[in-house]
Amino acid sequence: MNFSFSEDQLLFRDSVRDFLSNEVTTDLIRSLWETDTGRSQTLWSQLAELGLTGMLVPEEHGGLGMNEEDFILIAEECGRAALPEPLIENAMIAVPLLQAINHESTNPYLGKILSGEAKASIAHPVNLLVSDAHVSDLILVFIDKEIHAVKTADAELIEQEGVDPSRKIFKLNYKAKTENCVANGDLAERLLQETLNRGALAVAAQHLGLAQAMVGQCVEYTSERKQFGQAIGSFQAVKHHMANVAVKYEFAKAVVYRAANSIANQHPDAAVHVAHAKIAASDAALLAAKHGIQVHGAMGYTWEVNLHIWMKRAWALDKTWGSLGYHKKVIEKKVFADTNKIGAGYSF
Amino acid sequence: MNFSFSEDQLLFRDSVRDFLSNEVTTDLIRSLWETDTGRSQTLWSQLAELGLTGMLVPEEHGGLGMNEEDFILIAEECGRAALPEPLIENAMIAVPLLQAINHESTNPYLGKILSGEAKASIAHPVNLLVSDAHVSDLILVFIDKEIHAVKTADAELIEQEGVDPSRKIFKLNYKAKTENCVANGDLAERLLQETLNRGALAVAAQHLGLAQAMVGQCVEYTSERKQFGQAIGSFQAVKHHMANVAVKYEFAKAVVYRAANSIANQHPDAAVHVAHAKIAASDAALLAAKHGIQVHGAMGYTWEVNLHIWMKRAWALDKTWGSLGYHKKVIEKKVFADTNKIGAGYSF
Amino acid sequence: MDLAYTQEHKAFREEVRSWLAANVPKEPLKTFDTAEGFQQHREWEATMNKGRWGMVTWPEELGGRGLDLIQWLIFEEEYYRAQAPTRVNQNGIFLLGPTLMEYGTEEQKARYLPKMASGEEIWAQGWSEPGAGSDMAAIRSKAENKGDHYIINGQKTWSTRAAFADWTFGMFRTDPESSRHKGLTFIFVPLNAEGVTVRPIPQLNGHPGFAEIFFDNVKVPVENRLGDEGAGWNVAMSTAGFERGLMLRSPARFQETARRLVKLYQENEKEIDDPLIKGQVLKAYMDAEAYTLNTYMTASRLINGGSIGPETSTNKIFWSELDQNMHETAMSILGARAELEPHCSEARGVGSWLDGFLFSQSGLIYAGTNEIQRNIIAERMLGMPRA
Amino acid sequence: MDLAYTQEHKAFREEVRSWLAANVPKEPLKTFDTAEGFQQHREWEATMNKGRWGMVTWPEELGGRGLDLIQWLIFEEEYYRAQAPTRVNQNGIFLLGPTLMEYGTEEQKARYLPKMASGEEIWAQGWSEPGAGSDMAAIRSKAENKGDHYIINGQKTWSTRAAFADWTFGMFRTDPESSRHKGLTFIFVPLNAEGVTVRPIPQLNGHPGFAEIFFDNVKVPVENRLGDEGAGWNVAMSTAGFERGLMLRSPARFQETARRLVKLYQENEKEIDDPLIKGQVLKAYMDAEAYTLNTYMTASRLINGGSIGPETSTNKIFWSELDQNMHETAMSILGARAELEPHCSEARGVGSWLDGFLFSQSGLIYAGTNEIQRNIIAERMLGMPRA
Repeated sequence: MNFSFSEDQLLFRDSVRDFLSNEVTTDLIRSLWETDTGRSQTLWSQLAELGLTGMLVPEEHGGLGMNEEDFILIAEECGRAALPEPLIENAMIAVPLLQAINHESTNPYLGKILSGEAKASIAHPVNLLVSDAHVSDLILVFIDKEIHAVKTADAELIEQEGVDPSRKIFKLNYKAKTENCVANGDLAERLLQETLNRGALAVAAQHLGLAQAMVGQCVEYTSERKQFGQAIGSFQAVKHHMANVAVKYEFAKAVVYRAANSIANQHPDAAVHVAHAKIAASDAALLAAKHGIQVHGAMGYTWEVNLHIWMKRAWALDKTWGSLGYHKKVIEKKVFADTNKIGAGYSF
Repeated sequence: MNFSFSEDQLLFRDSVRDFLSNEVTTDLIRSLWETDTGRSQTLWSQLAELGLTGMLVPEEHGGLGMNEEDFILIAEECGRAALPEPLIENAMIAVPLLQAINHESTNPYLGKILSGEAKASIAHPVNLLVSDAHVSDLILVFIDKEIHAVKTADAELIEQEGVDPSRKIFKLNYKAKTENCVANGDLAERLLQETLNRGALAVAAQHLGLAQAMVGQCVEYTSERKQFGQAIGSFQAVKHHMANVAVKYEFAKAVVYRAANSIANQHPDAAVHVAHAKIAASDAALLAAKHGIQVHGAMGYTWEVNLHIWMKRAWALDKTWGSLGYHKKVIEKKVFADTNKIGAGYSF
Repeated sequence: MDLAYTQEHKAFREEVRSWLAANVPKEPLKTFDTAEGFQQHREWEATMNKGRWGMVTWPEELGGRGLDLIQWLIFEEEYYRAQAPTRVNQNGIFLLGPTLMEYGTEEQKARYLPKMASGEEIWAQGWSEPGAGSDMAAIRSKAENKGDHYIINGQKTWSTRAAFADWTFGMFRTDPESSRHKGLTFIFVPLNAEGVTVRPIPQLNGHPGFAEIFFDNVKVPVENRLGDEGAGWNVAMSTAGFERGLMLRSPARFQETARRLVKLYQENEKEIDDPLIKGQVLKAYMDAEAYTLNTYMTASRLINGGSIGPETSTNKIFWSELDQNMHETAMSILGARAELEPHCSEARGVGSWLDGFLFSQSGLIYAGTNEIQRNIIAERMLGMPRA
Repeated sequence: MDLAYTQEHKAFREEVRSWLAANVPKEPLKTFDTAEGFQQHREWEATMNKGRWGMVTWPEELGGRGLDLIQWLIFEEEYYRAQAPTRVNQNGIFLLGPTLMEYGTEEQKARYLPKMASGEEIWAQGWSEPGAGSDMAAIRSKAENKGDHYIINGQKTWSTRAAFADWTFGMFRTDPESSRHKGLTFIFVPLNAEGVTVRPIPQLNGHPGFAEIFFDNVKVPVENRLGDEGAGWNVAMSTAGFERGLMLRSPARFQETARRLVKLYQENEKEIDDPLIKGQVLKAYMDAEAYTLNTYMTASRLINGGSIGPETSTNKIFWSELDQNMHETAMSILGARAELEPHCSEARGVGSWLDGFLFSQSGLIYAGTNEIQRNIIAERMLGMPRA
């Protein structure tokens, strides 16, 4: 029993944090809003070079041979940086899915994702839309208890416009074609749940990072902005708004990290742990957005101030990979199943 | 359309407020805790002399000839004063019930309640217990779609001990006896609902008064108590706790007063208006208790400081005359019945 | 207490309802945060004025109908019920108008109010400055009295509607030696005056709902002053009270949002998987009703000769949180569709909830942040000690 | 990261569980806020000590077992699961104990810790004074250094357990010229010393859970000083950190409350008419789990050589609000029975929820109000500017 990350894990996280804070500036994010794809192939290549797309691929296959526990810290950083690139969708969701599918038609994509030459998107029934399909080569579609691999070039996609200018989302119109089926039966059923777990946990980790980034921006702003002759951050009402957010994200951290460990170790209650993580981190991020705009005053309501980049990401991600109601039902099932199997001594 | 109390109504309210604040001191309340009945016949006689027990009795029958709209302000004052006597139960609930029943066996009690010589208690199925049965002469029991009048002397009562030392509550064990039936059929059915409306609204009005009284005590305490060299009431966190309670009770007031008007005018939606009043005023009173103890610090957790008299009344009353869930269902039925009959223009 | 409408009220409601039914544009107007939409809204105000509906509570000679506040509430109820356009001139008719009635000379009233009621002149508020937001007394923009005119220099910001409006009003420091609440004067400035530059500020939704206004030696006649020189703070406080309080935030607006929320819930009931949401919908209904009842009570008090006090602050907190809660609930109901702009192929039934959600975020901030309002409640309503 | 218990952990859990099964009193003890209950709890501590369970993390020579924090968490889990008596000496073992380990001389450790672990000597904290609550630095009680002893005069209040305890600890002003955090010294005072008067203060439930302590020329040897003279503030801050933080608020306590709440919900499910309540029950479960996971993470960090920081303040807020929320939910579930004392005829299944509800109100106040904790988080964890 040792609930802590290793020095190596933390050092790797720090290096990624440094990279993202240097490269993914708000200037870059804003300039990408003006481009057709909203994505930067340069940045994507850099991420691949760092090995991030292949974090969950064994070293013998050219990856970093890490697991979900390592990746969760990176996913949190993606949230903190409000990274627009689909790193998480590829490295944490698509790659393990492709590995598990292990189908001759899809295996070639693994290496290409590793090298940054290709991307995959996921169409999961819990989601209405597919994100980043416009820059992906392959869409993995869960349909009729099967998994189909659809070349993006062949897919009918309708672009949608959402609140977050960095998010690129599409409606996929796809009728099952037998030749696209790459998994079915028990495997497909298992992967349906596993993919949902990964997707929901990725949202949780991003929410965690987004919440902390927003508080950081608020602390900076309110330390400088003066009213009534003093920094507004010295007013108790402002402080307490921020402290309340900090309590939320501090107590979401262990829940999120634990869910990552459960996925890495195929814990039988992984879905429960993920559901809890998604609920807790969402709570923190939405409160960070609400109090964040409040302590920024009218500034927070402008397009010019960067806060909205994070707020909108938090709002948009919140409704993906299962609603709060969906995840609460997962918790409910666990809690009411057997009250002798919950409580003190039954957390691990 | 004139949503305001008359000068006369407000003057009468003020005179009752003065009377209660002079007579129902916390010393009196505490000394009554040490007595067998917890009630003061002297105080009761004074309340009767002021005409309060007969407020809803027509002048030609010796009452003040007022209605529920007048009484609601008095009920609010009963809450503000944390009055232990069963004034509301008699004047606002039992008296109109006896008038409606209009039965030869119960009519004599009306005059006695007016004069302060007798009291009645109510056993309504929405409540688990009967309050003040130990000092009442008659219990009006709703049972099997009938109303029975049971002489308290003949009733089997088991005393219960609750959190509020001023509250006197009893379990009534009663098997229906035909000779006690004083109302049945449509009349009993209508009175079942009307009595519930009155009971729930009485709780709401008391909650309103309790909430304001608690805030008053908090303002006084925090204006005097100093920490870090200043009155703790000057700290923004303390101020904002109190302001949040004030917002709640300010916006519960019109709802409570309106429900009283609806009962007085037999508005078809009276039960809906009462349900709203109970929910809104409960919200204000429970928040007043929560923040009240908080801004009092350790002082608020003592028996010595008077705050707990009001807190405990608020907690105990909250679960009487229908739970929040019960009343929400009443609102729900109204809201979802026809969305063209709610909203702007449909409040009155 | 009499909570029934009179026959006159009922007849008035019918009159409003039928006029609106005949005149409200069938197609929703474009947002007034665009030049085209602004012009559409200006035209709508002209249409309203033809029917003498611009500001029904104002005296007839100023373009109104001389009606009382209950009738105003009825008008507003029908207006929101009919989904009529948002009033582009609300800074004029709801904020400045009442203040002008109180502090203006007869000449000023005659000059400004009719054109305000008719929408011919649209007003933008000029409250805030870069260094003076919640702390309005920190104003630094100056107006130098040159006898028959002022020379104005400085900057205002967060000026709602200023991108396309005709006039702005605000406080300027006329006594350069003064500080805080003293030495301020309330002045009207035409936005087409020489030396005025308006720089629109895009909001969360990308539209320029407010703007910065720069004043560079702008010359305005002394007749543009409202109230006495140096008395600007008192004049402004009465306007700020109106802004926080009764006039601007019609209960009907929140009642209609609540009703639309109930409908949204019903339309999506089968897909809603969290029982919490129904509770939030019921709470929205109740809170909108509570706000309405409270407003009728306040209106009755004002009609009976009472005045408006710190309850403008409880109002501000209540409606802004209600509005935010309702829109959050709508987002929860819409689920995966909540993030979508209404024109998207998958945006079935999203209506304008997303834009409303964004806008609801601002309610807790403008017209004095809710933190400032809580201070006011604690100090002025409850009598708690100042820091 | 390794989230599995070792074989050693599992064996230890079994050992604790079987000892508790054999030894925990079948009948619940009377509350230790009565003389009789206090004595019963003292005897229970003696029983625990016989099994060397008094404080398992302490070194063997001080009455402990030298176990690590994970084992301590396991012990606590079994302890709460077994519904064993609340530790009457928690002010000693959880608060003063760790501080004594850090600042005490070898003689002091040997003198005080074994009797603390054994329950032979029960400690009351003496933090607050009538004028020094949240503002602990406002302490005015004095200790005059007379060479080999101190003469103590003054008053402490809100002293938990003091009604029946043997000792108290707290800060006294040894430098009469000093103010605020300076010139304070941390001193132990036996409550049976001449000149000490204890006046119990009845709490909300009528029981004397805390007391005032008056010191009238009380003489204590200088050996009763912990740390250096004048260094009391630093010594106390480490204790206050323990109070807010990890040691006192065992996650197992909240997990078991949450589990009992789930059972209460199930027992009463048919009568529950508000869907909100189920959501609150689920939230209770999740929050208790979150608190547990967070504590394991903190324990692991401490085992790996880390130290405890301002997260003691986030902990304090989280567990106190969780505890209050859980008890409020229990009150909602119990409905009309919620107000009843457990001995009443109609009090079916109310258990000790009412008393727990009252007690939960104090959690947001003691050990530094949650308002003070929020200041600490904002200033020390987030780096926001001081007022």
